[in-house]
Amino acid sequence: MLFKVFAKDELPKLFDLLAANPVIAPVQKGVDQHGVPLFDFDVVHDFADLRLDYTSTIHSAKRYFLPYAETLATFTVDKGGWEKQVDLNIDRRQVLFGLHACDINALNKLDKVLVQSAYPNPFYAAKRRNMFIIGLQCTPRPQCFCRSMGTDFALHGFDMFLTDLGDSYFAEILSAAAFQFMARIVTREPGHDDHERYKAVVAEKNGRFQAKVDSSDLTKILDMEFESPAWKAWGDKCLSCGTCANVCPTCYCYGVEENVDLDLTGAVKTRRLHSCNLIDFAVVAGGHNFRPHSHARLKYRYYHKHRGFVEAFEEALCVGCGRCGEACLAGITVPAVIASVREGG
Amino acid sequence: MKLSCDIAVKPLSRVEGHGNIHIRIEDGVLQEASWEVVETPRFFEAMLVGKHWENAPYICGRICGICSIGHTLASIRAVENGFAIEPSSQTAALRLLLKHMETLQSHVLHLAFLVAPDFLGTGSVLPLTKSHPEAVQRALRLKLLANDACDLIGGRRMHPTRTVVGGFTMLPDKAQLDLLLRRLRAAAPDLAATAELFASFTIPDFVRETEFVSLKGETDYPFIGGALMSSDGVERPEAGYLAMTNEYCTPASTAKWAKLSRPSFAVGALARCNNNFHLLHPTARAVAESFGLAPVCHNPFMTNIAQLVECVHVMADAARLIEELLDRSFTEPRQPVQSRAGLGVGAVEVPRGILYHAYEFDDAGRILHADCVIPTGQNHANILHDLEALARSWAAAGTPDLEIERLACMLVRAYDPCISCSVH
Amino acid sequence: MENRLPFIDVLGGPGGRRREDFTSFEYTLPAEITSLYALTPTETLYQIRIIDPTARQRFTFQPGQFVMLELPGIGEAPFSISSSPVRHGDIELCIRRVGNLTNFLARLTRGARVGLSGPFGTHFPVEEMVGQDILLLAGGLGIVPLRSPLSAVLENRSNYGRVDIMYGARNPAELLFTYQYEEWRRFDINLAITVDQAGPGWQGPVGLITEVLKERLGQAGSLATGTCAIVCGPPVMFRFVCDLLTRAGLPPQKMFVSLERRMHCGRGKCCRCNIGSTYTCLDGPVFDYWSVMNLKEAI
Amino acid sequence: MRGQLSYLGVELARPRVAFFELTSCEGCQLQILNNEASLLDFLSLVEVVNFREAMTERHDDYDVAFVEGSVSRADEADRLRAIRANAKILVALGSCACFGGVNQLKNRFRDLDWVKREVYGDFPIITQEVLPLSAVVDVDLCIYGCPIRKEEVEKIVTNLVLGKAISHPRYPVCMECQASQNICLFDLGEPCLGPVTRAGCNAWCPSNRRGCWGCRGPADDANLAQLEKIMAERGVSAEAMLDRLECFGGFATQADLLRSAAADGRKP
Ligand SMILES: Cc1cc2nc3c(=O)[nH]c(=O)nc-3n(C[C@H](O)[C@H](O)[C@H](O)COP(=O)(O)OP(=O)(O)OC[C@H]3O[C@@H](n4cnc5c(N)ncnc54)[C@H](O)[C@@H]3O)c2cc1C
Ligand code: SF4
Ligand code: SF4
Ligand code: SF4
Repeated sequence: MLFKVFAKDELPKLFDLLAANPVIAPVQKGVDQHGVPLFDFDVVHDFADLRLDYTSTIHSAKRYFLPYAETLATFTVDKGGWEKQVDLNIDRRQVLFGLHACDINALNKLDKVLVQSAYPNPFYAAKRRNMFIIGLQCTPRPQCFCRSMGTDFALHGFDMFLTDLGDSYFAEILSAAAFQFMARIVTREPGHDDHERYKAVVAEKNGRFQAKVDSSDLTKILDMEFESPAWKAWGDKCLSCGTCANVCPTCYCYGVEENVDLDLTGAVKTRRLHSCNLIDFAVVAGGHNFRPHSHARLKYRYYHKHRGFVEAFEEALCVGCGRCGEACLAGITVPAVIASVREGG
Repeated sequence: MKLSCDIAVKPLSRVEGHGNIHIRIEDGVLQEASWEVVETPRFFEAMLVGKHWENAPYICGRICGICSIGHTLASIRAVENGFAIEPSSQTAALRLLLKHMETLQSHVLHLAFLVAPDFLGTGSVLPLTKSHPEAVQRALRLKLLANDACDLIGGRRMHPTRTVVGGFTMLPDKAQLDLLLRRLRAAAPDLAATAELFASFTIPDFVRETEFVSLKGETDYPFIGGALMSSDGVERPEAGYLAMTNEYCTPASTAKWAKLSRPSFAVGALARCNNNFHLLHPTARAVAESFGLAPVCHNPFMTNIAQLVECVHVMADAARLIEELLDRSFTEPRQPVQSRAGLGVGAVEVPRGILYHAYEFDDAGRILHADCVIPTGQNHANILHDLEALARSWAAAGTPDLEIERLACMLVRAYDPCISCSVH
Repeated sequence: MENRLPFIDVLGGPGGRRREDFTSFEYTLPAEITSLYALTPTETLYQIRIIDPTARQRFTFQPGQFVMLELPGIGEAPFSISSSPVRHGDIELCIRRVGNLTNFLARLTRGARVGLSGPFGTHFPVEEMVGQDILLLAGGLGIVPLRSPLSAVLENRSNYGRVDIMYGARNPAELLFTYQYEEWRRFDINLAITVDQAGPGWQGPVGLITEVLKERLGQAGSLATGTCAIVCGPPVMFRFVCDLLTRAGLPPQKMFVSLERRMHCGRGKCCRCNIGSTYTCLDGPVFDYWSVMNLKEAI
Repeated sequence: MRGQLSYLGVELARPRVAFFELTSCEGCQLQILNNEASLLDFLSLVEVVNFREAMTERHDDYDVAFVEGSVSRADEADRLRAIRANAKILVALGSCACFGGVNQLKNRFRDLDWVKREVYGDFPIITQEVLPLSAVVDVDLCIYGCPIRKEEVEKIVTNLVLGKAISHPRYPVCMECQASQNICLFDLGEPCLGPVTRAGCNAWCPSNRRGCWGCRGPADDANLAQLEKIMAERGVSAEAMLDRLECFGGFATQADLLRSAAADGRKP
């Protein structure tokens, strides 16, 4: 890790240098009915469209790594037989400009299951490796609980990370590529003052967290409270709509769909993000459904994220970004669910 | 010479909805010529009673799958007129563009898929995919262009999703509009070639004087709103539509019929051309003239040519509209709606003629009474009278059965009737 | 142009990654159906051979493992290998027609091309069962995955003690591999078959497989130490059979079950087969009963 | 000209298909003609033997009958029964056929005489309560939507030819809406039936910033009670919720419940 400081007006220059590659960044998508701006990631061409002051985005940046729907293979079929073609659907490096720590940590978690385990997923890996990531220090919202999940700081998984010091940016440089870009703008070595300011910014950030999740002994508690009435209560509210999985930066479960072309000379195999809250998630041959009730499915989402994943990778599959709770029309939030299960209903 | 025949077409194909033709000639004397509309009524006007105004365009668009955009726009206009809402110029331009694209897609569908088989002696477009592949491909391209444009502006080619009272829920992307403009320009040769194909057809020669009713254009060839006029000299304001339509029930039909100065009148592309010929785009006028179409033309078979002329017009005018839209910066797509008690009428020229929606609202903006007058409903009586006149001449000439059947079907088809829509 | 970041090709370009790592996904071996044999109106036995001889030879598996079988545009699904591990990439699958892929497969003819990947999953530890008695308990289609460990046992019959097969089907017409029963018996296998409903000509017992098992237990009071059980069948069967065996003194780590879940990848990525922390495809499909007992929702 | 169809060496029969319409706007049939880019491929996959909206020839020996529209007169019920007798597979095409569609909105008045008088005065006209096809005959397959989506029809027909099972998404529209990156309409203050409506339309309406009106009917296990609470919390009137629920007939049962609960005198 290398630290640099640069004046704010150098940032557009950095952007322009990077803009030789497709750049994805937070932009404003509209305002809600109360006039609050709504942000999301999108491809940007102009630095002026960037909203680096964004709070959180509606959807995570996950789709640039794991598209909601992705072609896994195409087939050409003729009388003689068939051939399979596989394309990883990425042919160039891209830049993700302004990712908060929680979302970087989300990618690090996905790496564990999708890259660093048996049978790595090349579709994900190719996009992940080809994403140049500039992290950005955030200002926590009331619903953020990343601090409880230990994901409020990113230690790796990015190329550089910026913290706004007021008139300048404090940059942590992690990759050689990032170092080379930094050499093209005017930077300086951070001095004592910069370090002090950096620490002050971080302290200020830490003071803002409101939401909390108590994850101590959670794997055991989840097991003990398997029959807790809390699940039923939350399940009654759940719409089984899958919105939580769609907005979540760490949900990756999917389904595969195969379709033959209309002219019968080819076929397509598509991966589609699924959600464990959807009714057919666990249906098997003969129509048996292992989780026919919404409470069983909802419980399963927590089991996977806060128990199963912890057992496998020693960390939860949740970064505390709060997106699912905010997107859920029924108002089901992670802190509330976990607190009620802890209390045993 | 053949003196008797009994022809029943039940139901007529390649039209929207169910209608039956019956012609009986005995010993050279016409005994019966009937145009029967057997479609089942859906009672849209009753469905709306008690409904909040927001429902009207959404439900009423479903009166017709082919001109759902026209119905939606007429319904929106009726609500907006009822609440004294003036659409912004941006909304007006987008609505007209959307309307043009529906006109294009509907006319092309009618001409290439429903009418051309008659002139080329086939029962459907299917054999033409082999015998006239380029003509079919051309038509498909034009239709695709028009449909894509409707998707872009209205959100969906059928039963549009973006069109609402007060404007639009969402605006088209300018880059997409620009692409549309380029596609429109590139499509001109396809339309020209389609016109050439029609130039090779012999349009049946038949003339029966009638009255033509349409919107009256002031400065532009009219499509959305404005005064009403007839070729017999009647003029009425939009809200006075009842005096133009004079609907009545008849046992031969589940649709209501209409009359004005004479026992019947005609609406549609020919009526519009006849009444507003001078407002057509010059290129469209030139095409009209090349087909010998000039006001007032009383040959109903020329409706097909009038549709072709309108295709040329709407393509040219759409290009103009897009250029204008690209030049301006977009504002808020939707203006606020404040309901009030009263009556609202919306008249819109849809592909088959003038369409009226009229609603009476209570204080809360709920519909107390609704009325929709459909172009094909206004044409039914005229279709019948044309059939009678033609049949009489066939009786006199001893025309063979098959020829009578063919021409009778072609005549009705020329009106491009939207039968289920006329019953609604 | 220097601002353009270089593209990283994970499949082989710079970065020095092992190529096999990333191609295991969506990488199917071209294979061909060398024979189809209808066992019942709904089950067909397929012989499937990997076309490339080297790949065929390299394809080794353990009894209990499964493959993913693919037909373009029709589907891809997991199937247990039902043949002897000695035969490498020339395998037998016994497939029940239940849906898109399985129905279309049944319409194919000899020589048809399919895509094969795998083998995946855990297996029945037959090597560790040497010198012991083995109980093979199967319900319905559960006999299919058991046929592979059974073949392995038959290859070295003298290495094992008493071997019992207890197999239940709904009715006699649904019994699979009937043509092999005599052969099994010749190898000194105690074969007990039961059906839920007798059909014409059925002489054997009628009733649940647990009854047959009780009978077997009844003879000896309990099970001899050094007995292993392999259980495969519908979820309800597991519970009853495993309960009985537990009461008969069989330790849970000596009972092996094969679970079925929905799978879309077979590689621990789609999560559809996930039971809590456990992936049926990676940690299963073969589990010892101890692991399953401790899994919520497993059976 | 059109050879035998086959796929992976399996010979496939080209189904003879027919299109019929009962009480409807004929839009769903038109959607099939609206398949410009793939219409010709579609036509070579099947043999169209009856399609009054597009062709004059007709035959009565068909395998698959696509029936659009709902039943609103005795003669339609008879026609439908005759079609059923001929067809191996009867497909309900569009929401009118599946649920009654907008046509069934008139059922809410119960008093059919009033309905007739409102539109036709004293002129005699025949009509009856609007029914979905399934109330009259057995329906093998439903294609939901008002209008139907051409991509879905193409997929279904391809699957029919291949002998693949036709399955609809069992989850609600939100799933597709979120995957389309939309801003949830509830955030914009608009009501939406997406959380309870069967997906498959690719969130056609919400993607155009128009709330879902439930044209595809309820998703499996739709949680309507919760949606009612959500709407109420967000200040959406019960009337607006009812308007959407009763529009296409898919939620007729729930709409009836809501209506009798409200009994707000909207009936004339
Ligand atoms: C480890 C394992 C081993 C298996 N071994 C065999 C075997 O040896 N022989 C055999 O006949 N079957 C076996 N199965 C079941 C087999 O995978 C399913 O029958 C098959 O997926 C059905 O595919 P389909 O395309 O024909 O059905 P589909 O059209 O996909 O679906 C038909 C029905 O099956 C359900 N289903 C879909 N996918 C699966 C799935 N992966 N697992 C279970 N149900 C599913 C659907 O929900 C539906 O109810 C095994 C399953 C697993 C997990
Ligand atoms: S808070 Fe919700 S959306 Fe965010 S990572 Fe956790 S589970 Fe996913
Ligand atoms: S807009 Fe409608 S469909 Fe989309 S997420 Fe919101 S509620 Fe669901
Ligand atoms: S969003 Fe709703 S109303 Fe719109 S097409 Fe889909 S199901 Fe129908």
